[in-house]
Amino acid sequence: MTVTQAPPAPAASSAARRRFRVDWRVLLLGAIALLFMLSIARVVTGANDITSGGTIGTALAWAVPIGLAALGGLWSERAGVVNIGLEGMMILGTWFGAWGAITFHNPWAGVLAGAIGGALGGLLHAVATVTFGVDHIISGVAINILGEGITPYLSKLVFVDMPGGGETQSPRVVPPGDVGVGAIDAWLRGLESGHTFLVSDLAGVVRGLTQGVSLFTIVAVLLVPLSFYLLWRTAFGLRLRSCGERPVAAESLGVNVYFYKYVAVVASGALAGLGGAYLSIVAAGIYRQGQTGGRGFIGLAAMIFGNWRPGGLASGALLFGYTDALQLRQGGTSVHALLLVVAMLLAAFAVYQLAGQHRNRAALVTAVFAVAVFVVFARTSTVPEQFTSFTPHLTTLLVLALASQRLRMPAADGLPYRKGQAT
Amino acid sequence: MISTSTPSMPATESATSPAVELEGITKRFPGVVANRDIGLSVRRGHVHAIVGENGAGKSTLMKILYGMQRPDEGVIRVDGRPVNFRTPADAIAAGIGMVHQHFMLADNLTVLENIILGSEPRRFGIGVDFAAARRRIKEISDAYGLGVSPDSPVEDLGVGARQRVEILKVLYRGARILILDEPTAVLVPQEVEELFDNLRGLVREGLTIIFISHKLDEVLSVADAITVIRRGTTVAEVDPTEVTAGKLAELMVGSELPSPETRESTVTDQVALAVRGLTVRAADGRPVVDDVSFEIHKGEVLGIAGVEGNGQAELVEAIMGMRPAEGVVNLGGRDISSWSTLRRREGGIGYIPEDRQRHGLLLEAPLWENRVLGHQTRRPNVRGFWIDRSGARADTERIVREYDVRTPGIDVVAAALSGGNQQKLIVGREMSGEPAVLIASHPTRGVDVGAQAAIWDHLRAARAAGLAVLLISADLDELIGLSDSLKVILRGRMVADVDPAEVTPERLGSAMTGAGPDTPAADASVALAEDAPASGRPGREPEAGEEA
Amino acid sequence: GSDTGTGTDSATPAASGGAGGSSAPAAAGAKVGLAYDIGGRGDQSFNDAAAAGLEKAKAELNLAETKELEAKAGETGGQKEQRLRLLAQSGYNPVIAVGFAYSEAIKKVAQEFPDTKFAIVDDAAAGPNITNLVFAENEGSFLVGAAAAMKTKKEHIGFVGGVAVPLIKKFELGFTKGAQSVKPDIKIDVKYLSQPPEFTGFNDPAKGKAAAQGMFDAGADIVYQAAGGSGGGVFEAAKAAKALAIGVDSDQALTADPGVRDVILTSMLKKVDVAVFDFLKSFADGTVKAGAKVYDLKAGGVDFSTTGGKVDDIKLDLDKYKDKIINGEIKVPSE
Amino acid sequence: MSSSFTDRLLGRVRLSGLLAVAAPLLAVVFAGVMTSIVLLLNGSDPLHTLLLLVEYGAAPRTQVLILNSATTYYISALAVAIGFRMNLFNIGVDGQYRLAALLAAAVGGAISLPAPLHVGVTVLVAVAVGGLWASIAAVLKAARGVSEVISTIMLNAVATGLGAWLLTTDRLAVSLSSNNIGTKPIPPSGQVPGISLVPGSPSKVYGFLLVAVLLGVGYHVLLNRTRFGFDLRATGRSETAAVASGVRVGRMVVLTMILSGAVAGLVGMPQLLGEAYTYSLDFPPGLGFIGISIALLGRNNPIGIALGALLWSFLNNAGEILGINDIPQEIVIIMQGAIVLSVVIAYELVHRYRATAERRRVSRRLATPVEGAAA
Ligand SMILES: Nc1ncnc2c1ncn2[C@@H]1O[C@H](COP(=O)(O)OP(=O)(O)OP(=O)(O)O)[C@@H](O)[C@H]1O
Ligand SMILES: Nc1ncnc2c1ncn2[C@@H]1O[C@H](COP(=O)(O)OP(=O)(O)OP(=O)(O)O)[C@@H](O)[C@H]1O
Ligand SMILES: [Mg+2]
Ligand SMILES: [Mg+2]
Repeated sequence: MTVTQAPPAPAASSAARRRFRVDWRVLLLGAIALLFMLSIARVVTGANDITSGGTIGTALAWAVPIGLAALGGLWSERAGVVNIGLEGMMILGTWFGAWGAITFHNPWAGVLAGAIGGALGGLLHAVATVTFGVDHIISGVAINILGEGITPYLSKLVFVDMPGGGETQSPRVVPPGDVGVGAIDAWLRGLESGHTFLVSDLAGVVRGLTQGVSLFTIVAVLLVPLSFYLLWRTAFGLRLRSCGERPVAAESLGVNVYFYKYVAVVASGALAGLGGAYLSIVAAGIYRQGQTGGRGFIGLAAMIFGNWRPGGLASGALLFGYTDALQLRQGGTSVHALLLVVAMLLAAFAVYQLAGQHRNRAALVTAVFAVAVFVVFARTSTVPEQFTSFTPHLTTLLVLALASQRLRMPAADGLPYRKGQAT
Repeated sequence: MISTSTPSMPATESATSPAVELEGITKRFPGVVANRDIGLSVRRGHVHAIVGENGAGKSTLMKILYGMQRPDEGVIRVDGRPVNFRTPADAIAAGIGMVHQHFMLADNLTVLENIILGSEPRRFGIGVDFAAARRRIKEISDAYGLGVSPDSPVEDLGVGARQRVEILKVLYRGARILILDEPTAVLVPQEVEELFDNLRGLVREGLTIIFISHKLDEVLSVADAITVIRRGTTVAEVDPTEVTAGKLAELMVGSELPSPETRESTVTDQVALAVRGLTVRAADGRPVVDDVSFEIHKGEVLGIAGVEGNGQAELVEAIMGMRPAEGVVNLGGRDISSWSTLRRREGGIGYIPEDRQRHGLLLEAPLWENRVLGHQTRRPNVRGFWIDRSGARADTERIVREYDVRTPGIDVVAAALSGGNQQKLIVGREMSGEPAVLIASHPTRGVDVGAQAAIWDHLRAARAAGLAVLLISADLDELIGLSDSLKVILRGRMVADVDPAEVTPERLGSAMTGAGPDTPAADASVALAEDAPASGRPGREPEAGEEA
Repeated sequence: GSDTGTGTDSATPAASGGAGGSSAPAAAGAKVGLAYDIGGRGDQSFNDAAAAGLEKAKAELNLAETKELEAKAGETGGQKEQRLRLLAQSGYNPVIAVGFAYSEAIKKVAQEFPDTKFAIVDDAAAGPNITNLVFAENEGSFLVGAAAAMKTKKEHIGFVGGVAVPLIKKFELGFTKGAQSVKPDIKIDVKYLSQPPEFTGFNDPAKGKAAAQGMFDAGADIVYQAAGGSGGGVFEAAKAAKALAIGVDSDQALTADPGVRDVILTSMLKKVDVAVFDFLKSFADGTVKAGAKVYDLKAGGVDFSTTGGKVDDIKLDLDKYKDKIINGEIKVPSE
Repeated sequence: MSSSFTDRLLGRVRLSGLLAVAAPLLAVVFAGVMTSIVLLLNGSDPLHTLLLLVEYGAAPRTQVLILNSATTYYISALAVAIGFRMNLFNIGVDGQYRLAALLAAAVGGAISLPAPLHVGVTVLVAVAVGGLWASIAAVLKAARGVSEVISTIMLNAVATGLGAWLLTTDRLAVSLSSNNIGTKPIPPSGQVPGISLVPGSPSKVYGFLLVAVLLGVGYHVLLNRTRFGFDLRATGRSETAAVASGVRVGRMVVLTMILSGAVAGLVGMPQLLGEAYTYSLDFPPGLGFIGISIALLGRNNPIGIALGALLWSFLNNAGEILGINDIPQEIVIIMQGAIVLSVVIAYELVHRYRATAERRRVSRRLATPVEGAAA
């Protein structure tokens, strides 16, 4: 009998060995290494903005709408429904968010309205995909079109008659308040302006994360662990995820698959709607037609980037937010400094491939790229504006190409499901 | 009738009252009447077997009892009380549990998650109490000797372990009435024996078991009562002590059971396929197929026996060029190791894949396009760059005729055919173009007796004409009956050669689990309980292998 | 070629259906058709300025009827032509096209309808019945650039453009020249919010805010925006940084959100409304002239605003520059 | 009882002829109801609106425009559909055609060759650039496992930046009017003459319409009649089965993506060679996204896509008349969304019905022989 029990234990440990686990120590180490490289690049180039408090604050703010859309994608796809309609739901969120805040004279009413607006889009998606079994992509595309068509129509009905409003925009919206640890602001600014190696960078990061953070941002950030808790630690979440993995198994245990799919897709719409509401209420303080600018699609990409996990998608959104903040604030200079960071990262990766994985050829290729990037960095002093404009996109692409991770989507994601089809 | 006895009561005189009664159940599907006025009465504390041919309506009846399907007509009584199940949740609440014919497990979730799904122990109202769940699973697992570790992902488990997880799922919900739909289909005899031990234990505790199987000897050995279903209706209630397997088969299909016996040897001395030192590695570098060598001659059927997941699938895929491998594969004297799958197929290898729906068919494509699949570079399907529609269609017609594929036409999509007919189409396709070698993985799995006999006939005829066949099957009778020689695969290695003329399924089963005379350890019980070979990643623990 | 035949016999639903104006006053005033580029009314900038001119004309010139159409995303030149044609054949006269994108379209359609008067804002398309309403944005921007240079305390200013198209680059160039003529070594940050054909840069106040914030954080204290609907974000950023911003097109110290008006140093006025009104007035008077009508500093078509009093102290200096430009002493390059 | 009644009803009636009409009919009704509600909310008369659209859409000039836009849409949708047939989602058609049109325009404006050759070279450049740009996503997917959904979204943005960088007067652009820049206009030898197809209209239909038709035929033949097409469709239907049948999936991914990109390269050509002759700042963007909708609407079928493109184009072009009648033009977009949704829902319902009917037919046909064999 003792022999009987023996095998499963090593089996489990070998399974653990196979899956590279990212725990907080690895994350912390990575963060420190990254800050170190950024600091070097900053000192070498004098591009002080790459770790300034302002950049980090903007990065966080820019990550929020993308992250919320990505969370929306997570909810939906974890329940097995592909949601390419995030953009449309986000558009609804921008309009309804502004409308709610203006109509009820309360930004939080706007937040709620934005969520509801997005949720309506989600509901439509759920009806089409879950009840009618329509191809998820088609339904998503249709919702994007509808979002784009309905909001200007609504503006003509509602905003035109308001002072300051028009056919393409709402009147101004009063945003919810900001919070910040006021006491340390001056001290951090002092540290930052010293431009000391590593110290100023750390001060910049801390200041960016502690000063003038919108309450809505805090809510949005909290939604990430909350989603994780709900989806991975509760009975509700287990059932919801089982619908995205093997709906027939869920059905055979009495789980109402349709119900969970509906809840997930509506929640997905609500989250995307929140992302839209953030744009109109906090980021811009106004609704403008077309202000989402494709962020719903970027959110979808961030979710895939993050391997259908809350932590992963949050880092995807932050990466995008950070690089976008860089290029918007001090475009040419900052992105030029970023080239040095990329060169360093590639070099480090080459060393890892060589020493850690013994993949000589891959290491060589990576090293060649590292040198190439470095040469470009050394021979230029700034990056043309047309190129900085796609820094976030290229970075995302680069990280994905390097990481080459075996991303794994929920097993039944995108597959039509009909009750009683179990065999 | 007194049926107020609490379920937890051990088997006493109340064991004689029916735990489940089905009366006049009728269920119609579009075009098919799956169940027609079926009656069934299962006594408490009994193992009640249900037998019947493919499509007889057994699974449908059980799904009705489990609340997954709603009957069009009829009454269900549990413990004497009429019930009306809307969803499986209702049935679960009434103490019914079901292990389905096909695994109902989510691969990406852990064992624990799969088990508690739908009846999660809670903490603070919404959070799952994982500690409690783990404890409970451990308790049950220990009590019935199921040996399941809660935190491993299901994808890492072998079929045997998966089956135990399925049973745990049911026990976890405190079911007093267990429905087991073909639980033994994928198990080797020893695993079956172990399962039956478990079942007997459960019955002693007062549980009631409804058991479906196509393996009549099993049924006879374990059941307390047997119901035979034919074309949707009950045709007989028999006492296992008073009936033979042959009689039972006759009741089921109205005719005698076919046998896979091969008559005279047709083996020649020309080597058709030679494999030398073939090694396939998993992503982490461990060998899944380990230094395998063999030869198949023209006119020979080489059978490979082994518990599922010991490298058979990888071996086949390596021979087909679908996954990278070290070693040499020779086809008719030519080294084809570096050839692509397509070239190997063109070179004369036919392939009946294990999973016909995933690897063998385009379910949403018409039959004639499925005829082209895998032969898309050869006549009569193509002419140069172009698909030859009329040629392909004509040849599809031929296959449908010769292989008795029951279909209204060749423009019907493959999904509309029943499993057996899909399989006949694949066999017909792979036999066309006069292949020199046929790789046949589970050629008759899930196929009913008639179709099974037909497929066996085709294999025998082709063998007589000089075809070399590599046969992989979990059906030991088929393996023994068709093979000219037999090899046993364990953890990716060929561990034994067996003479099919002499071996019995039981002895073969022992060899397959590493407990046979050809492996060092001979203690059957140790080898049986040992889990590793049945896992999805054989060869993962070579040390354990040596130890066993 | 004359295509009026097609126009009159086939699709003239609006003219025959009589959706809007009654026939009696139609005889009195003109039926004015206006075609916008993408964005249309409500862009708080250029299109709205054109609309304002139309509104004014409506009130003062007793117009019979006005019709405004706008472009859709992803349309071709042919579709723009058809829009102008539809207006012309529905009896609208004059027809005004707002934006350089109508350049090719208006040339063709004006030929087809020789009896209709056309005008195009921001482009010099030629034709016997086309009036070009073009502006010297560079001259106006020169003045606000000079103002920024005079007012900056950190010798560091910025420019936020909506989309990197030649028109907006004209604003940038004038601004830079103006600032440099006051302080040759002044530091000027430049950012465009999007690259063509991506026009979201005109509609993303959040981007405007982030870009301006970056400039203020880097040490700039005055930022000039020519970013359409994104400009509001620049004002927001200025407010948060306790810095200043310069408005564009209209006097934004009057039109921007009340909360941010106090950060607006001045605005570069581009009087599209005046141009549109003038054109309509000349039409009413029967004095329409084809060809370019240049709205430069001299013509009063561009200017800087003084609302808010923040440039009162340097107004004299600015006026001197203005005079120099008008009398040709200073030439402001446009590209 | 009721189920057996419907069973019998559905089992007996042969609906195949009727079914073909049922889906579009259902869709039209559903989309009509949706837009009617929106119109009524706005106080417009739905029927009147429809009449306006049809009347204006029937005018010869509008018909030319409809055909011209539809030509462009059609090519775009074909490019998307090629990917879809293999389960590849090429969101990057937009970036591919913009970059292709820009470079083709630059080359076409720079060279001077005899007419057919000039056009040929220009088109070839477009095809090559489109394919090349798509190949980045293809290689990333095949070699590094990067989802083409992400990579094509990102590459669209990169194409925008790259295009903007190229289209400056320092590089490929010249000044066209006071505020517009574009590539040097293509001389007449590089232009594709129009066809006077619609009687009563002086404007001509793009000569590229013929190319679009040929592309449609080519698409059909390639996918349905060739080995390559078979492999492509097989991979799309079941990758696992395709692998087992000897298809090299990585290679197919690269080839299909490049093919899709090459066709995408043509999207800008009708407009470039038939009307604009220059790639300027107002060259229409966003056609790739329209292509996605139309490919989905047309269910990847060449005829279906043609109908979808015409419908889409009709709505976009005839929609102009709404503005002049004071009906919000957004109605058109709402209609398009509603149509996509309702068409697919209708198809889904009919498909489900048909699938059940097929299964039923199979089992009924088989019931007799099985009975016989068992007896
Ligand atoms: N969901 C369904 N829709 C339509 N027909 C069905 C459905 N499920 C089962 N059937 C049909 O009902 C009949 C009975 O099927 P069932 O699965 O109960 O057979 P079975 O006795 O379990 O067969 P097997 O031994 O192959 O498992 C078959 O003809 C089958 O095709
Ligand atoms: N879920 C389902 N929905 C509709 N029809 C079904 C379904 N499942 C099975 N069928 C139909 O029932 C018939 C039998 O299917 P099934 O796979 O159960 O065959 P079977 O009875 O097991 O046959 P075989 O003996 O060949 O294994 C087929 O014609 C199939 O189309
Ligand atoms: Mg079956
Ligand atoms: Mg069954």
